Amino acid sequence: MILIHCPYCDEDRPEIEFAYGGEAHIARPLDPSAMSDAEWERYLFIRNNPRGRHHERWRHSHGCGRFFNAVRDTVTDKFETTYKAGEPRK
Amino acid sequence: MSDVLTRSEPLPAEAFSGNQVVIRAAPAMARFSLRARTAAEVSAVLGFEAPAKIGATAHGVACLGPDEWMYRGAPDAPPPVAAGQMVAITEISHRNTAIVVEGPRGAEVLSAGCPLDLSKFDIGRATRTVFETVEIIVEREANDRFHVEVWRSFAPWLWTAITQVAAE
Amino acid sequence: MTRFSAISLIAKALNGHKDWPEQWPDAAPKPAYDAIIVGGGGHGLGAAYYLAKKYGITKVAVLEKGWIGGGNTGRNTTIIRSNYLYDESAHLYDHAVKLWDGLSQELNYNTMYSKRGVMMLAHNVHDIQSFKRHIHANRLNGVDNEWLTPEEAKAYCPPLNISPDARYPVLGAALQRRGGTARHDTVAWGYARAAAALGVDVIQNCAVTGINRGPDGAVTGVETTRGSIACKRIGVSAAGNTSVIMQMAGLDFPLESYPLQALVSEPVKPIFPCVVMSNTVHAYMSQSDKGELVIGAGTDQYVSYSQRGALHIVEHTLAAICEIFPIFRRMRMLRTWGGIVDVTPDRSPILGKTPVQGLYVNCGWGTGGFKATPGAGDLLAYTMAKDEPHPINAPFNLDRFRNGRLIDEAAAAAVAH
Amino acid sequence: MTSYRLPQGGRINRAAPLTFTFDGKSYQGFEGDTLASALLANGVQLFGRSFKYHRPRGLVGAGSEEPNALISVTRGPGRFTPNLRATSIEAYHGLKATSQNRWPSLRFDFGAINDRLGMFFPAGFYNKTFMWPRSFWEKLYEPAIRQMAGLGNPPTEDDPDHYSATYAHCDLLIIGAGPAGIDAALEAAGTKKRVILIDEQPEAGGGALADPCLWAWLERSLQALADAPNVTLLTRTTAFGYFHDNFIGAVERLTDHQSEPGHGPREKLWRIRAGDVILAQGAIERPLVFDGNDTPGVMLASAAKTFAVRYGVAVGQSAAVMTSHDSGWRDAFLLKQSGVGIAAIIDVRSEVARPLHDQAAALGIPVRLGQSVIGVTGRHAVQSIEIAANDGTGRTTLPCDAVLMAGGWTPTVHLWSHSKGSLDWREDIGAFVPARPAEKVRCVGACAGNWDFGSGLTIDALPTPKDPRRIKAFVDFQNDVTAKDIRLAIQEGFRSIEHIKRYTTNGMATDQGKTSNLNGLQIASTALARPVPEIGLTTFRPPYTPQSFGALAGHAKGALFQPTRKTNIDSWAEDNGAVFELVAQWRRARYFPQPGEDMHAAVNRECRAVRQSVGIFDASTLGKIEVVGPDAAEFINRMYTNPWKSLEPGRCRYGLLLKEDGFITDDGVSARLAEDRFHLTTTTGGAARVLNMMEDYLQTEWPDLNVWLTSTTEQYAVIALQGPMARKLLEPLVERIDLSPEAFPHMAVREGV
Repeated sequence: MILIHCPYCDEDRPEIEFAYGGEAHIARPLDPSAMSDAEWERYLFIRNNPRGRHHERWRHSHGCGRFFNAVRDTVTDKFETTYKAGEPRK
Repeated sequence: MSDVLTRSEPLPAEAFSGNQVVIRAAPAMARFSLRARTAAEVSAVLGFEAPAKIGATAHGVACLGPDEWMYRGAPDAPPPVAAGQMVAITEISHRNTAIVVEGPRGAEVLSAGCPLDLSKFDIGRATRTVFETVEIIVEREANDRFHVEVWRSFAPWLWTAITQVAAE
Repeated sequence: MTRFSAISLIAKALNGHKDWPEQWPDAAPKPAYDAIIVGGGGHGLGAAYYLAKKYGITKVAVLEKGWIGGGNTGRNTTIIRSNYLYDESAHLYDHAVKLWDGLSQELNYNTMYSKRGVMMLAHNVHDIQSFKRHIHANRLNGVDNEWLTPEEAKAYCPPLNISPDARYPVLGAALQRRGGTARHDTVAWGYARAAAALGVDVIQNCAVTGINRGPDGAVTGVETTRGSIACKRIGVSAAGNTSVIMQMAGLDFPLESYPLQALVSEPVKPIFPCVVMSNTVHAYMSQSDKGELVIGAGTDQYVSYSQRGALHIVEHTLAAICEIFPIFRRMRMLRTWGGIVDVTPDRSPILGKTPVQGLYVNCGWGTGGFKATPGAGDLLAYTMAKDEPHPINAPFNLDRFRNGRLIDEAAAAAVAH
Repeated sequence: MTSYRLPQGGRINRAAPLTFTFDGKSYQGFEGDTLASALLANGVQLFGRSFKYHRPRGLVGAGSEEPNALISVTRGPGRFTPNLRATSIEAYHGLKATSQNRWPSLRFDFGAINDRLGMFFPAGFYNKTFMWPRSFWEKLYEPAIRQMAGLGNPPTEDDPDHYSATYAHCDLLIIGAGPAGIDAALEAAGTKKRVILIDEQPEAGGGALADPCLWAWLERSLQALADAPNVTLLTRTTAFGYFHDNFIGAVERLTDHQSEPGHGPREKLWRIRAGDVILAQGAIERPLVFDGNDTPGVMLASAAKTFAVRYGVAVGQSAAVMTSHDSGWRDAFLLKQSGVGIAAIIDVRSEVARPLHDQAAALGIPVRLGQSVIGVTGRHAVQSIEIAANDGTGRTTLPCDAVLMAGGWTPTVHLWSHSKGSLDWREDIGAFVPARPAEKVRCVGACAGNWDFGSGLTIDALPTPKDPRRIKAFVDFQNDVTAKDIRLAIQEGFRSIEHIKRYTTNGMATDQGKTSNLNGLQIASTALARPVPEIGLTTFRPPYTPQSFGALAGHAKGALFQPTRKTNIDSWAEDNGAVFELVAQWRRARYFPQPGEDMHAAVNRECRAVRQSVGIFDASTLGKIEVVGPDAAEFINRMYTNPWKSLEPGRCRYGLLLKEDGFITDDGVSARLAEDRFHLTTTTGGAARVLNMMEDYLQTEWPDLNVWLTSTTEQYAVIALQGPMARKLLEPLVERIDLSPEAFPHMAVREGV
């Protein structure tokens, strides 16, 4: 059970309080109907899935309830940092 | 009509007592969820200083998240009125019920299913967390007294779990 | 290739087992091949075998970064079944089940495919309705599947707790009798040996580090930790590492890799005759020939390549197993391990061509790739040989995420109102 | 039967005798004995049968590394446990133990035919056979293999015991309470650190328990730790797995050592989050590989020492010590001083340090250097051994009734490996030792490769003049893997250590290779003529020793397995004969059959009632979300497929919720209670999912919207009242609501009491 630093609570909290939210910084298109099928596919389905540094979303669902972003190494599962939603990509 | 109805309670009226711990249902109370962008707006609604730090409590109000406060009052307490403030007020008096765990083994009993380090959980702190798979809000009211809020349909399970641990 | 049989075993035994040859040569990379398979799991080795056997392409290399069968092939719970809801899925998985039958004889390697029956438990009204729908759909596709009452389910699997007072009572079960298990390692080794006998090079400890492409964009070969290799056809069958390989060709893929845990108990004498799955409770189990209870646990929630899972996943899995089979509470967990499963948005595999000429892919099998091993190998080989998909795998193309023709087996099992 | 109990010594309580049975026969032991030590004291050497060849087997070790002596324990209905190690079963009065994997009896086992035919069952034989005729696999071969395989019998009854679990937190977790672990704990005693020290044995002390010179120190140290309020000592507790971020799983055994199981939990799962971890798990002695090394009576020298010193039991009257390491000599000396006869010390090395010679001479122990055991006579017990010089000359026979192996030491790095720490090969000790940590952890003492056992030679197999293809020199005792199996695997092209492991099953038994991995690796290294580090090490997986499903499930049994959510109306429904259905975690009244009615009859009657008059439905399980704020309408308008902004307060609308890929994810009727307040409903199973999805959009896509979401699913009980008589039924029950169709039209909402 990994420990996750919630940037809102400013505490390390156990994984079972959190819900994983998939890859981070995928900008939602402002006008989906104007997009090509390829662009829409990329938005909906294409994921980075790297071996190594991964930007991802978490929600402290059984805590403060907030979504936030994290950088984690997918080979070691170690977090590099976590930061609040809306902050620029780290 | 309503005066002939009785409310069914999910928790037993009788306390569990033994092994240096007493577990009982908290008395009925009014509960409101207050949501706002700042503690100042919540304070303006309540008429007293609402805690601004997540996890802090004051005057029956707990700050559970950056935009979330839970206010608990007497059973007949009227709902707070937004009065022009940008505060969303929702009554949750009956969504939650609560179990009070008290005694020298209180922290140990809760630690059976709660993954937080309760020895570092100061008096007056409150937070949402879990007991095994069930969401709870735990508040340390005194060194050996914890107030545990839980949604009512999970309350019987939580009661059974906590009392079983206490009996061990 | 020395033919394996009781007779050859006895003959070799009397000679002190002195002259058993290598089951497959430990090949070194040659400068060029007609086709390269990236990934030496059962799927990749199977593809190489069928390329050589059925489609006449024998200048084939299988490149494995570690040791063959060391990925999900050697880390799964070996369940074989084809009782999927949608026509496309039923055709795909049943193609594999048909190939499983007789595979030991074809490869001359005992893969221990055992049609012990796969029973899926229904715990609520929604499960009953859903499973009956599956059964009817399966029968229309010629896939065997039948409904069992709780009593019939218990007769088929005596350790089952069918008490109506259980937290998740057993209200019935769907049974596919042709479903069962096989021995995972032997599938990889059997394909490797049979493929090598047909001229395929099985190259271990050879990681692909780049995919080379010509001016027209078509593939021209691969870069590896053991040098460059030229070829015009590359089939990628790298499970959880597919995203990483595809990035080398500049392709972003609709895949995410999650940790999946499994565990076995200490071995005991036969007690558990079939495979039982409970999607509602998240537990599935069988007993291996060795006597171990083989149990599939859940995936962890985050993407990871660590092959390491969390304790609470195992706790929940074993709690569920003990509720359905209370006699096993005193059994002991011997070993847990983790795999990396590559999951697509619609939970169905991707098997076909890619936008890069000469680059083919077989991935996205999620938690259920083992059962498809011979079928996936055969269809990848077909697609590579003909440069077009077989009708069975045509629906499982990459384009479906663009044109919306998803095959959503996850949605097929959705929760009721 | 001769008693092998030494007249004095040991940590057993000779004032507390106890009686137990093994295979139905009654024996005496003492409090403090294990089943193994008590049986040994009674002259029992045959403990079990091996997995594949059903060879008779005795003890190899004295602790949890034991590969052979697997035992079933029965203690009343539902309390049957197979595959326990005799060396880890604490003896208690009334213990009922039975041997396994034999029929009809331990001494006479039909399965032993496999051993006679063993030449036809080399590694991987089942890959090559049983394919013809095809139909025989499922009908004949596989059932026969299954019947022969397996170890103990499975439990067949529900387990009456319950299990406990807890989280725990500490600043320092020390795993292993041997001298190194105790020293580490003493160092932290009296500091502000919260320290947990855990050990798998019933008594803390580890290796010190088998060294009388350390007993005074041990007593003092344990007293100091008991006096230190910041230190918690957990014995009978096995740390079985090392998970992310210093999260360690351990199981404490609470009742299995008691005569009566009592009413408390049988075992307790400890989920420990530690600031720092110190691993002090010690090292396990390595067996030597030679023909007949699995004969009952051939065991580790350290185990024989433990039996003598800790339990006061002689493993034989005349034991031969076969060693490649100084520690074998030291153990021989201690055994001799404890009253165990030593027939000879045989060392494969040609030279050893002078003081060893001197002490052997002083104790009158014959010494043979540069020689090895090349064979063992005796099937159920050692009768004699054959010895030869390393060049094969000078074959002689030596009568003895035990052979003690001292093949060097293997640091116990299992948990270190779970934590993903790297390992370095140390040629001088022939073992992998911890190198770079991946967590906040360090190893101390023997598990770090630091010990004062002296030096030695690690050797893949003892030299023998016999044909190595014709002898049975075991590497993995439990799985019956021999040196020639490993060589055959390599001959057949299995070169990676993982392939060798899987092809031969070396290290895959219930001891997870604690005594076999390194010997297997050395043999592979020699056969491949490549250094060990190039061949690699198989990965250790949790658990360190097998742990019960029950303990891992913890409290989650019966009523505590998973919550059953009930509505406020549930008890009324139950009183009125409802048949319930499970939806998500809820149970919900499905229909109310009257006597003699089946489901269809009841449902038809209920439908008719709704069509013709009125019916009620408990809809409390439907999810409810209160959406509050000036932008509430804007938010809902963006979430659902249909327009919401124009909905007037007091009116309802049906909403359809799609995922971004266009698939329907949920639906429900929602009401606008006020300009800035909506009451949404969701499906029962979708409640949490929908709230999460809405929070996601609100927090991450539209943080500018002034609106907040609160689950009110459980704030309200809900009765759906349906049918032409609905208004009439409701009318006398409510106040402050005008129920007339004009005042309360279709899709309207009104509040009252």
